[in-house]
Amino acid sequence: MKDLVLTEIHLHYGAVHALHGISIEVEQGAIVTLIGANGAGKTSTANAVIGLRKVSSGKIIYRGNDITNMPAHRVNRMGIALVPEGRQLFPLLTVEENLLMGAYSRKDRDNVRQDLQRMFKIFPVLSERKRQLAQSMSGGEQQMLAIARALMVRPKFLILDEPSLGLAPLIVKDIFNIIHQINQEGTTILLIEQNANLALATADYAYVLDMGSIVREGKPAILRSDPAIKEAYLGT
Amino acid sequence: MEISLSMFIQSLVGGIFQGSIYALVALGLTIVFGVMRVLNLAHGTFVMLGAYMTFWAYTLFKIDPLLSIILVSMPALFILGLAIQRWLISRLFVIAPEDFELMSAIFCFGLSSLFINLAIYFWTADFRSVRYITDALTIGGISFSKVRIISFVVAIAITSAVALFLKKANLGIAIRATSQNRNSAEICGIPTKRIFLFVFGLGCALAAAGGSLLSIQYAIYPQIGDDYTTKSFCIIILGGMGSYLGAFAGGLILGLAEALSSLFIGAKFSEAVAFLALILILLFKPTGLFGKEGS
Amino acid sequence: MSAKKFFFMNILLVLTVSIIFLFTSIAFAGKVIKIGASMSLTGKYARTGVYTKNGYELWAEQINARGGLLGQKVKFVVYDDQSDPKKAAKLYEKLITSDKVNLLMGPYSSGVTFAASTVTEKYKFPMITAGATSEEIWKRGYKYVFGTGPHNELYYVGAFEIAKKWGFKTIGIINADDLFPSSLAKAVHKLAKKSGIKEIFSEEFPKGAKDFTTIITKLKAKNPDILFGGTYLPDSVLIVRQMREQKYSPKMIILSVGPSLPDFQKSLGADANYVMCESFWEPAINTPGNKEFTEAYKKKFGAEPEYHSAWAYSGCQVLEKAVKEAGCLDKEKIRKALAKIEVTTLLPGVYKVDSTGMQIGQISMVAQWLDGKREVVWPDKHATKKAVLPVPSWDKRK
Amino acid sequence: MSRKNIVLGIFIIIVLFFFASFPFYATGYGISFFITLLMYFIIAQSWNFLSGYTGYVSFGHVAFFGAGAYAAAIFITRYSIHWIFASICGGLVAALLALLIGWPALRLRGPYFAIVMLGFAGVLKNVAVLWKKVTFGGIGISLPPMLSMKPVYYSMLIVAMAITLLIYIVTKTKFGLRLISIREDEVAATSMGINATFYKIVTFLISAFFTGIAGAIFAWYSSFIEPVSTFDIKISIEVIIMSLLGGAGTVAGPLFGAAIIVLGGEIFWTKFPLLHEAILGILIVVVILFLPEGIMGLFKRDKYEEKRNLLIWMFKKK
Amino acid sequence: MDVQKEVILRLNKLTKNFGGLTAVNNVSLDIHRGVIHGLIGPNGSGKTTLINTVTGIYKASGGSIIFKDKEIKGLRSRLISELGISRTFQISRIFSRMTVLENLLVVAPKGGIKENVEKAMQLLKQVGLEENYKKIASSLPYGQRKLLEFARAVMTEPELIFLDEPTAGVTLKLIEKTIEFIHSLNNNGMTFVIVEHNMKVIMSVCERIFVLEYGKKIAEGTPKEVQTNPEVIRAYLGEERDI
Repeated sequence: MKDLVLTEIHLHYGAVHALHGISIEVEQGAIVTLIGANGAGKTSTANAVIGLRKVSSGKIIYRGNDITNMPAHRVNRMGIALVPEGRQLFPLLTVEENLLMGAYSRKDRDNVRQDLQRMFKIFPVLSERKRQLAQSMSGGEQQMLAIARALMVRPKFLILDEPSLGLAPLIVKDIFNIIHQINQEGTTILLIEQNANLALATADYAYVLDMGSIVREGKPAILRSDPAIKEAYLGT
Repeated sequence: MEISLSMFIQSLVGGIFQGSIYALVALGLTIVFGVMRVLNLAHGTFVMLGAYMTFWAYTLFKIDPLLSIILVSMPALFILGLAIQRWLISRLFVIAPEDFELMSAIFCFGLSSLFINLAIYFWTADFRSVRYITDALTIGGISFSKVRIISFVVAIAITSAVALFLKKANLGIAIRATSQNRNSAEICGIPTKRIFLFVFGLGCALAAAGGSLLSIQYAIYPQIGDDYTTKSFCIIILGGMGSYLGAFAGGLILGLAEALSSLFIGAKFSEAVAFLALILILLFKPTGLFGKEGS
Repeated sequence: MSAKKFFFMNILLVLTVSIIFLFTSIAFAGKVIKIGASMSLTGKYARTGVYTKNGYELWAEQINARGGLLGQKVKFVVYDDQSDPKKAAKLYEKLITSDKVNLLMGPYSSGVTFAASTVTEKYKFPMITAGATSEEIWKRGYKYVFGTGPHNELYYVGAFEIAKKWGFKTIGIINADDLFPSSLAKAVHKLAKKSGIKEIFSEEFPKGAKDFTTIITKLKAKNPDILFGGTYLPDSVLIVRQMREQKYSPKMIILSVGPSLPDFQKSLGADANYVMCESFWEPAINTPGNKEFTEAYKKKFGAEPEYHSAWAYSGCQVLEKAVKEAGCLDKEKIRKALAKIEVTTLLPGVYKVDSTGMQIGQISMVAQWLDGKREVVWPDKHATKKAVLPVPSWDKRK
Repeated sequence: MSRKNIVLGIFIIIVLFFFASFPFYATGYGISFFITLLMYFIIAQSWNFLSGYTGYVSFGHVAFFGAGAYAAAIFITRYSIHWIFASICGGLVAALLALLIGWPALRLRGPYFAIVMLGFAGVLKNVAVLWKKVTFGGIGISLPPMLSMKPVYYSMLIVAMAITLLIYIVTKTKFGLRLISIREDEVAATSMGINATFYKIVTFLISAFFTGIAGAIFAWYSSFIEPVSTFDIKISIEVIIMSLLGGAGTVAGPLFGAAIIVLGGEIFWTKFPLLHEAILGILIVVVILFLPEGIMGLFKRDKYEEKRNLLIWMFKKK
Repeated sequence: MDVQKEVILRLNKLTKNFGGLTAVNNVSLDIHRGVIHGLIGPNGSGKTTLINTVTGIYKASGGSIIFKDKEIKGLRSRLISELGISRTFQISRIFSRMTVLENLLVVAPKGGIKENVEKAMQLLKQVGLEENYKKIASSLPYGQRKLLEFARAVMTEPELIFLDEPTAGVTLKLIEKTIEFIHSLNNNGMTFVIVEHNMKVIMSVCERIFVLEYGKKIAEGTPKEVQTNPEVIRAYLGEERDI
């Protein structure tokens, strides 16, 4: 069953045509990755799905519901969470408050408390710092917090935008382990990455984005040996 | 002139009492600016409207002024704030962000001009006042006006309640979250448009509470809020624009500065002190005494 | 034509048409005498401005009922000057040259009158002010402004007479820092010097100040016998409240403007008692036509008249007399009449001006709040009660 | 020369002729109305020169108006200087004050600059109140009566023409382009070697100078000044509204804006003496909602989103 | 590479901190006159910060910046521009409410109007915008705005130009135009430092490439050397690992 289906998405920033008709399908329970160089349109795609950017044409269907151009807070309520590029935490809120905000739309306050404890278990480093301001934490910790915040809504569908950006390799490894774990627990994942090898190693299916269009798609094993990817990245 | 210790303490007390109301009013202004980036030049006008609400509640229905803060003036101005935000200010968000703050300021000035003159038209420019408790307590040669003690307690109570609300309540945290990063708030499922509505309503309600307290101490008239607009701006700049702690501390500081400057150098300088503080802070520490550097 | 251009053309059209209307409209002639005035209907003097206007209107109504002035009906042309001297000057310019009014009455407040009188002087148009008392207005050698109220230096003559009688020795002066209170303070300063009363404290405060704790603390430390406050209503109320809070009571308290309004007592209740103020007029005084005026005012406006209205009415009485004396609407003749006639009005004295046009015949009474009523305590001729002095301390009041 | 330019030229000549000949057939009220109008032309245009072109929005331009008025009044009454020279001195004093506040304040952007100017006007008002020896405090300064309005009218006219011409010339030169580049993107402008500080300060001085002159002539014209109405913050806001209404950052915009507001005010306050200020409030609200770039903005096509359109706004489905 | 060429800009242990974050960490490199240099690295590796620090928008925290034997560290961006360094911005910062022509005229350092207009029109022709000279800059499509910004940088008569992602979001046709323009200026002796993510462009245009990661320089050399450098591959594609 398809969780998310994007059909022919076009997106403009003023005069800039950022996405040229993108179509993506994400199978329920899968990890699908969207890779591509900087400026290829990966973040625009994520923002279009979550509702931060209005698409000019095309359709976004989530589990049979049309969520095209739905405001972000309502998309969130449908069970889609985003870990945005560059974390986008609330810098002057504490770790705990950031997490609580992740669960803002939930009505079951008791379970929120439980989930908070669960997050502290998954990310012990957050537990130690729960009273600290988000801005005082290191990049890796912030990334963990961003992921934990997204998980607080108990998403059925999680979009991660460049979770490895600017992080040391060891931490990246940790984070990808967690992504796997989340997926194991039944959450569908759309992973947006610049780090192609890493993404391909993690995903079940991959799309390669270049200049706002999908240029390749397929199983990671096949794509990994595809010269098109190396070309997109290093221009060889 | 010789200044005795008791005179000093008396001025100090007066300054703190006055400062608590400044803090209450400025808190509303700073929340609105912090979350929405609206420079609300009509803030003092809402103070005036709040004062009149209390006055009318007292005159027409004999509602106790303190009670009417909770029952009449704050709810009424909260609803007015919602309406203004919903129908007018929300329309301004299509303005480019770099122009937004100034355009919003002028816009609010227009609103203020409208409301003040409607107030003159319908309620006349007569001075009105609510006769309330007028005694004072005297402790060790220092007198504490009862009505000002009450105002102080109410102002501090409301300010603390709002501070606690912003600190602890889920909605309060969401308000702070929205002020720090609107997009992130949206993706967390926070309906930021509704938060804006609430915040503007809250800002107006706080101004109204200040106005109600003013009405039991002072004769009120339609232009009474103008001073509060400028002073609130001085305060939030003193404390750092958008900083809640700053508004509170700034209010008390301004109250004290006015009282002490009139004690030491003369009352006529007390207004100049506020403006001078404003300029000096902006020139040397634009982020204010308690403001945090933007990230 | 695009919609935008169309819109713009519309604006241009409106602009042109309105310019034409503004400057070519010929004052429509008729058998009516037009009396012009600008008045503070909005802005900081909005309140008193309206009362003054009421006085003008009441007079106009009555004289029309009596058959008019020189056999013609009169009609007031009143504009709002927003309490702004700049606007007032322009409005008098408009009244004289564009509306071509026949007679002029003054605006409210000394500041506005200052600006307005420069215009009337230029056109050699006599103007009777019934809302300005600052003697600075008449120190400029102008010939066409006539005062009807006792000028600033006469305000407290009676008060100082009383003070001397009681043997008070020292005075503290506080005042708001704008035009009218400042000039009152200056006049009081002079009077004190003349009466041999020592000024031991003086301080200004910003207009609209919301806390007098510190000033009162200082006053208390100096403890002068007399406190004079150049105030408006809100500050006068707050000063009395805070005096009570700090249990400060000088032997004599005089505050300007505030205590002469009923709101003063409404706001303060019994605390208003013993406070003194100047009074140009009281409903109870025995001047010709006073009772009728008070009745008529109540009937027309549904409220007790305040002295501003009576004063304005008196100004019109002076105008009426002067026009009758001149027998025509010639400005020079009216000016000459105004300079020499003496008129009994609603006000307690007699209208009489010196060579500069400054009022010297009117007196300012002294009133004191006693048992919730404003009583005239000076001069004896109009007194309703005797002054109660020294003011009892707060503990000893009921 | 294109046809458009010829039409424009003829239009300007007609307008100038109208202004130059006006006092010969107008009533005194007409002249005094036009003196006010010209005064607002000058202040709005000066404000426009600074804020419309460099993007530094001043909420306290009345500071220079008041400073010029007071300086001139003091020069005239104390030193019996002819009012025309005193007016120039008034302008210079305003410029000097601008230098004093501008040097540090022009480092601030956006609302901070706007509010510091607001505070500066407040400080100057307090100076006028407190420095009694020179300004006579709240009592104000009374000047010798002004007996003929024509010289005042023509001097206002000349100053208004001067500032308009100056702005026109400046917009045609590199100086003007550089001011606009500061408004558009100050960081980029300085990175391209434009000395933003210099341009900002010079503009600020010129703007203050002309505003000061307007204040000075006004002081002479009104023969009486006092702190509250001379440093009235409403003047600051009014000139901003005028410029916004007409279109800030254009030569003709502030003139149109001032004409509409002053004329509208004149009509409204005779017709609705009690509500005209409320009407001004509504006007401000409407201008910002529907015409954020002013009337001149209507001429620029393809620039405005449709949601700006009045009709669409009113009938838009929610 | 040709070592004969004079060093025009030398960064010596340049460091830039933001609070606790070191965005540029001890970077030393030489820019040679007349050479087109590339500056690459993954997102967030400090490339733009480096440009901003050199051009005086940020204050350097340590190290030195020598331009033509003169220390320019700490100078204001205006003075640095006057000395002959110009730049473009990652997200183009043209003067959007000015016309295309005005965008160039405004930065002309000297000369009369006529002469500057001629020069500006010449430049506009080179970037293919000569027909649009009357248009308001913000009405241009994104790619043309980037070209306009490039032309503006040239208008200041620099000796060294930093281009920050000149081809990001630009159509293929305009990328060709950009490359053509770079080459023609380079033929007249102009020095370039280009930050770019489009590797095709970088590899084909640049003679010498520096690679940054986490604010540090991890490699430098010719395009061939860089492309085969294992460090660089790791930095870009991530570590190879087993599934």
